[in-house]
Amino acid sequence: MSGNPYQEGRGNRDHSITNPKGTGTLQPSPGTRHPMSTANAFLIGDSMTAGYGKGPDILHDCTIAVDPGEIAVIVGPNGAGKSTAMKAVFGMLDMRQGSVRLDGEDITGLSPQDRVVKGMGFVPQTSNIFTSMTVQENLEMGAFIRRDDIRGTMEQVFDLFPILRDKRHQAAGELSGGQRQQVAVGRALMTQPKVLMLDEPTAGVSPIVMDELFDRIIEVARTGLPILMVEQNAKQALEIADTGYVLVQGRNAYSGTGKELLADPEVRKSFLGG
Amino acid sequence: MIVVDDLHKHFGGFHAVDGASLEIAEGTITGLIGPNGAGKTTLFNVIAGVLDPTSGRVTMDGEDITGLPPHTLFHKGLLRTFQIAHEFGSMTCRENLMMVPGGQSGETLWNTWFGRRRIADEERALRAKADEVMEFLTIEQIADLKAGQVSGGQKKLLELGRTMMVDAKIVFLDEVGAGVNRTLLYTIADAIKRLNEERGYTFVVIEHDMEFIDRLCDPVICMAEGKVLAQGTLDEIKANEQVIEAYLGTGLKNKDKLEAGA
Amino acid sequence: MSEQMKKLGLFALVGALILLTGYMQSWNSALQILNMGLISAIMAIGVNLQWGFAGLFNVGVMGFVALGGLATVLVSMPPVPEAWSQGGAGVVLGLALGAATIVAAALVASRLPKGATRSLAILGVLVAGFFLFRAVFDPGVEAVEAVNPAVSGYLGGLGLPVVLAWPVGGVLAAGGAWLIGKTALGLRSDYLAIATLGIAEIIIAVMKNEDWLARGVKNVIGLPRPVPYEIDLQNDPGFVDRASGLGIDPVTASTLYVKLEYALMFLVVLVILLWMAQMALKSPWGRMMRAIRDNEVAAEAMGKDVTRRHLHIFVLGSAVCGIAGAMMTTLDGQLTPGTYQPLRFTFLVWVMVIVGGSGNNFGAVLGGMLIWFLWVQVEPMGLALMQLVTSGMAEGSALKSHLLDSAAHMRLLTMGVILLLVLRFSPRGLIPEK
Amino acid sequence: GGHGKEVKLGIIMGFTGPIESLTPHMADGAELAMKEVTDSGMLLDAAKVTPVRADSTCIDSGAATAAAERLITSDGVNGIVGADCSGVTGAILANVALPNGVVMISPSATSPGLSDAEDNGLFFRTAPSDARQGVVMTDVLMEMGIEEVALTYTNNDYGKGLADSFQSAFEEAGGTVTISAAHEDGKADYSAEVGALAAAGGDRLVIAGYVDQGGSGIIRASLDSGAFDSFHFPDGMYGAKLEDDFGSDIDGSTGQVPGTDSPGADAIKKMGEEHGFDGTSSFVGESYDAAALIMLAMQAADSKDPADYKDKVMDVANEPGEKIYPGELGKALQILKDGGEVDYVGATAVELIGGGESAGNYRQYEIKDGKITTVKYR
Amino acid sequence: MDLLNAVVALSNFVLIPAIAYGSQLALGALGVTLIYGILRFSNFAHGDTMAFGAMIAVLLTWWFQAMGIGFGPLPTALLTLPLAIMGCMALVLVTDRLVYRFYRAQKAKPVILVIVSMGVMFILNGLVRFIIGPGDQRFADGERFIISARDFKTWSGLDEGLAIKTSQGITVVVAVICVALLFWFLGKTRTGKSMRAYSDNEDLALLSGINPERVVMITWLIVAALATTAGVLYGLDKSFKPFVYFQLLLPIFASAIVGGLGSPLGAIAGGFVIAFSEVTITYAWKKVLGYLVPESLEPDGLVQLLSTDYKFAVSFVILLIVLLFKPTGLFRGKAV
Ligand SMILES: Nc1ncnc2c1ncn2[C@@H]1O[C@H](COP(=O)(O)OP(=O)(O)OP(=O)(O)O)[C@@H](O)[C@H]1O
Ligand SMILES: Nc1ncnc2c1ncn2[C@@H]1O[C@H](COP(=O)(O)OP(=O)(O)OP(=O)(O)O)[C@@H](O)[C@H]1O
Ligand SMILES: [Mg+2]
Ligand SMILES: [Mg+2]
Repeated sequence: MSGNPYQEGRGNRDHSITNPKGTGTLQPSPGTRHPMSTANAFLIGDSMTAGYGKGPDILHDCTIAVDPGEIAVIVGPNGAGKSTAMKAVFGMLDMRQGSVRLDGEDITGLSPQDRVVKGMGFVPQTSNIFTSMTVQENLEMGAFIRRDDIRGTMEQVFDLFPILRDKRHQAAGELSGGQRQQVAVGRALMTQPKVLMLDEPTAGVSPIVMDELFDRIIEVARTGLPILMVEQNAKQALEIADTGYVLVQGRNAYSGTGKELLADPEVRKSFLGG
Repeated sequence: MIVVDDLHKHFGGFHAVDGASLEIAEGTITGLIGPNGAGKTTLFNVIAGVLDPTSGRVTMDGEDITGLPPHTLFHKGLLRTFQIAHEFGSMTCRENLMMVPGGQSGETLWNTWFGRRRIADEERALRAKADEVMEFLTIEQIADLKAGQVSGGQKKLLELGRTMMVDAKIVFLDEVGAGVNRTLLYTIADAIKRLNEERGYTFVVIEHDMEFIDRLCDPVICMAEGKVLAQGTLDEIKANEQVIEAYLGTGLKNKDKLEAGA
Repeated sequence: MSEQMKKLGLFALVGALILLTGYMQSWNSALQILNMGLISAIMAIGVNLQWGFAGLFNVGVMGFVALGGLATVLVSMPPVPEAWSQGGAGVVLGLALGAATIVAAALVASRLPKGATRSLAILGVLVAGFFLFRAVFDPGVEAVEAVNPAVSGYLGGLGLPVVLAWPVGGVLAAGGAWLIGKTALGLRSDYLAIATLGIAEIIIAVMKNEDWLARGVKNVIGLPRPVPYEIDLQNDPGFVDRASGLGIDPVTASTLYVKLEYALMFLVVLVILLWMAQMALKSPWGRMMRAIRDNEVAAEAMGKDVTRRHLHIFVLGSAVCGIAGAMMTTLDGQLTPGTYQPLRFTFLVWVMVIVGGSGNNFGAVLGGMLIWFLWVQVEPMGLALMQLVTSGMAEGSALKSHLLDSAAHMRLLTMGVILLLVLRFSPRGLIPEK
Repeated sequence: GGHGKEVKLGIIMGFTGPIESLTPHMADGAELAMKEVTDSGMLLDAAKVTPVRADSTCIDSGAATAAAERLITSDGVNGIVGADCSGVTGAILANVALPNGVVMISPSATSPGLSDAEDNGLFFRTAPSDARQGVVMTDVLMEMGIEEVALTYTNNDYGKGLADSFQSAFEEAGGTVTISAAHEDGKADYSAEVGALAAAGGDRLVIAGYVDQGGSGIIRASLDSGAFDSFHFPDGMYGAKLEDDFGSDIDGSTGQVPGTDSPGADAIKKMGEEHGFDGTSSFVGESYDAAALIMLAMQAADSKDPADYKDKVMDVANEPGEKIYPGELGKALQILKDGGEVDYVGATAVELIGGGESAGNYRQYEIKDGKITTVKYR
Repeated sequence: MDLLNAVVALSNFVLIPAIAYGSQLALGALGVTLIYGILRFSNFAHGDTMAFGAMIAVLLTWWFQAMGIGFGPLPTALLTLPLAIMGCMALVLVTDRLVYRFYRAQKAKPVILVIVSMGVMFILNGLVRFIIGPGDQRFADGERFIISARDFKTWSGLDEGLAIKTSQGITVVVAVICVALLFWFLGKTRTGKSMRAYSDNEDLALLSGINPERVVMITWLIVAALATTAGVLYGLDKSFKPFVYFQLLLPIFASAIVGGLGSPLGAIAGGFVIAFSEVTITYAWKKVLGYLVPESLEPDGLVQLLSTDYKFAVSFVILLIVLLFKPTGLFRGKAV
């Protein structure tokens, strides 16, 4: 087992990893069907092989990339390694092979904090808010590395998620599941990142909020901010995606534009619920 | 079978559930939808005995069950899953399932010392049952992993699996779908349907995925701001102006930008 | 397989350490350490039941150990008839009144509807009961305590064989734990910890100040023993013959013999308790307890009555500590309430559990034995270290004498260093839970 | 018989734990006696006396027993000075000293219960019995015309025993004890105790505690709040700290310590100064005396075997014979060697009565101008 | 007049000592609560950290006194406080580097950290005694009283005296300042907020660009400052003795718990609850009543609810009662 003796019961409670055998019955296909150009990718995790601690490899030669102003979406069965890939790109676990490049610069060796400073923003899948702090303080913490006036950005976030304006002085831990998700995305936006990474931002949000979130994501992306996200609401996500990746057992199974993947019958059947 | 009568739950000055009244008929799969923060989970928690209501009454088959603790409700056949998965992290997934059935003779200390044969027999049966459930949910390969170390979606499945270990009467599912792969989710939907038809479970399902609701639920109840906003078949609900405004929305506004960018 | 080897290896190591003590120091010392080590192991099992199995943070171990000790006096000392005739009735009646008051208050609480009236009524019952209790109880106590205060001044015990005190100690501690559990088990983590710590202090305060019960701080010495006295053995020609037959001088033989008998008795108790704990852990009961420890909310939703189960295990674990407490007082041959200090009787036991490996019964036993060994042996180690350090210094230098004078404090220092080293290299304990 | 070149004496005291601030001085006192004897070269065949220290922790019977076990069965000591606190003393006596037949002389265990402990003639105490002191105290106070006192005691067998015996003696003599309140040593704050004592009132506050422990805290808090400004101190409260810390603030306070109008106490004080420890700290004299008694008894029995010398302890401690004070151990050894008799007086006017306890002669003192001044002996 | 006497007697023996003692406990509890709140474990070494800080102050005070440096009517120890704090900071940073950091990196369970802190406690225990010995050390100098009982009597003409010690005055003032500063720091400053964020969710703090090691370091620095201040103030009021500092740990923890772990306001409230319950419940009301009621009704007994033997037990009973009604303390503390 990869069990870290020190780790039980504390820290990031997102243990949503370590399933050596994978979930689905699909066999990973070797490589991608469509040759992809990552030459001008803004952020790229290139042929990553990674795992937790001393445990087995969870990602196998996996590549994900996002171009400037575009939305890239990762889909795949539960336990495929989507969250792991995101964490690997953000430098939160050991990379055994491969590299991460941001805007042409190799950042493989940087710590997560340094990546934040370099302009990367990340919303993890779970425990993604400060539960004991108020909504407003959560947003302020998002802007921790900024030294300039943050009020404008905060107004923008409140405009995007009006409910947060009403609950700005409430402890974030008392919010409902969907409200928390909004706080989490808001927090990441506060950083004014150069690239935004979202791990299942719409899990548990109502359709109207989901639409709004996607709307906003499109808007944000069109301002030039590349967005890399993991989604289980795959149909909607792929609809807005410029690029889509299907991960299976830590490998790139399919990639292509969102439209292409949506049109692919096999992908539809196996991952999008038909 | 479950009747909720003018239920209120206040957190400080905030009215999370504000006079909800609803009825869940035996043998149905009732969908519960509503905007984030509408009070759905809170309502579940009050019915399931996790929270005490500020006022109001809940009855089950005519019996007042208001404020009964969860473990008592479990033995009356009322089960629930959690919106945020509550697995037993240091136990294997199989153990997570095997611990569920109540009244195991091995749960009495005396028997652990002096009734070992009986326990062994029971355990064998439990194990078979657990394996069957895991196979059904296509998670048999994680049987011997610690539940704390499986992926988010797998934890959700495990939650559902637990309700299948006993003969429940009514099961409350709080967003089983969030974070679960869609293909798998629809398999789950089929499972729920089968449990409903073959074993006669009643289900109450909170979910934001309309396709899922569509496959399963009739009737559908929509809550907003702690009250019941509308009730009926999904089509009726979908046509309801208020529901559209508060919950469903009208789709993406930025479609045009999408085209522009591509 | 290798796990098993490691376990065996560690136990062998502790065994070797004790044997080494026998060779290097004396067999008496070795057996003495073994005996207290066995008792410590039992205490550790008790705490492990609560923490390792159920996640209950009980820092009131001291209180239950002390209750066990109290049982030894109450069971084995001869009764003091004069005290009974002077004030026994008053004391008993007073206690009965006190209990009645609490029951009455509880009744009022359950009968009357919530509100100001109820609070007032409860308060009234309690206050009236308190004064009534004091009025009856105090004179009784005074009379009892006046009976030859220098050597008696208490009601005495039942005069039964002292081994009976072990189960009784368990029962007494269990009773205390039940009361405490009923009130305090709703608390979480460190809040429960401090609550239990406080309750333990209260138990000790009562034992120190209620002289009629067990002489308070004046101590009860000369408790009966379950084994023969060394002096008697030394005066027994048969024993002396046998000893000299073995080539051991009678004094050593008698002291070793007595310690061996104790060791045997303790070992039997330990093995029984270990077996019971082990069987429980590996059964559905253990699985249920682990589930409760992992996630109470979910366990509750899965039909497990968490409150009741918590109470059970709290009572059980405390009872085990009580048994160990009674055994220890028996070994000491006296009850000295002043010696019950949290550092020694609570925190040290916790160190044993954590170093041994919480959640694992064998770990607890190993931790108990090992830490006790160190607790005793770091003293000479520290001293030796100091002598080594100062050996190069000029005779009579101020620094040297200061250092030598401080040598005793090397004990805690060494203990601390060892503790940190063990946790550093094996943070889940020496024998971790699987 | 059995003369060796080396005599080993165990010193078992609570070097860690609640009375850790007293024990280093006590041990120094005992070791000083041993050094004196070694230097004199008179004991047995010019034996060297080696002290072996062990930690009784004062509170942990288990650890104390283990330490004593090691002293006797591993280090092979010929006698034990100690232990300090009554609880561990009883445990060591019953579980180690008695079975192994080793003499123990405790400088500070005062519990009356120990008098009746089964000891096979092996256990002695140089600290006086509490019962005796209660009577002496009553006399002192009554003579000054003080008939109403408040009483506080350290909550252990010493404090409680002394308080009990004093209270009964005092009330028998017609006095009133307005309150008898316990205080725990080593606690953070004594305002509650002082508040209660002040409310009860009294002409004087009797503190049956230790000067290095809670006793000082009580004095400090009483003075600060103006609750009491004169006190009466039993033996545990005697020490240079009274002068150093409180000085003339407590002028008019009285007390008694074991002592005769002998130079013993002064002698130990001076010797302490020379050797870098506080000879007036609690139980230092008693410790010196305990060690001295063991060695003198050995000399008298001409053996270091406890079985031989245990019967001689009473002889050397009591009349008849030449009086011996601290610093005169060499002389005493010589007398004994020559077949003479000694009456060891030592630092604390040792007089052992039945059961091997100190009989207790007392020196009554008063604080005048911040100095401890002797009033008389009784 | 009698009423005044009663009030003065009550103030002198109950209010003033309890307020001073309460402030001392509160300062100690603040340190404990901060570590619990941010580093998430109960630090058993806190009492000994206090002892260590105070020890440096004692040594420095002696040195200053020997050099003839004084602080007017105020105790010299106050002058040495900044230096002592720095010494103590060095100590805790070294401990953190050598001991705690490893476990933090491994994300160890809180209970392991608790036991580790016990190891540190043992070591500090030995270290302090090694350096300064186990004995009682007095280092208070300067003016002892703001007003002494005797002066008060002559000034007011009352039968009862009222004494306020300099150390008591300083303690209360310093406690108020410390709490105010801490509040402002945690609630308003960027660093303070980042500390709260870290305590809430370490990994997310990391994602926000907060440097965890910096947060930990600042926490330790504040704790060292609080511990030293508390230790010195306590020592000035009573006296310095290592064992007593260890014993102080229990009431300090009780205070932090009553108030709610992790809540600075709670630590203050808890300190006072514990101090007042210790002093009032065992107070003998005889004297006060003697002034208040007519002579004929004057009580014979002490009018004491419980004897002082039980004062410690009483404060724990209060603690239990508080916890039964508010399971996470008065100010809704955290629970790991
Ligand atoms: N902290 C951890 N330690 C060890 N293994 C882990 C850890 N977290 C996750 N894993 C393993 O990594 C594998 C991939 O998990 P990951 O969370 O990346 O899946 P996912 O694709 O995000 O799934 P989901 O859609 O369910 O969130 C899982 O099989 C899981 O068992
Ligand atoms: N413990 C609490 N204290 C204060 N407010 C709370 C608490 N729990 C929930 N609330 C509030 O009650 C409201 C209803 O929450 P609930 O979790 O029931 O929503 P929901 O309908 O389940 O939403 P979602 O679909 O997002 O899960 C929310 O606005 C939330 O802020
Ligand atoms: Mg994931
Ligand atoms: Mg919800």
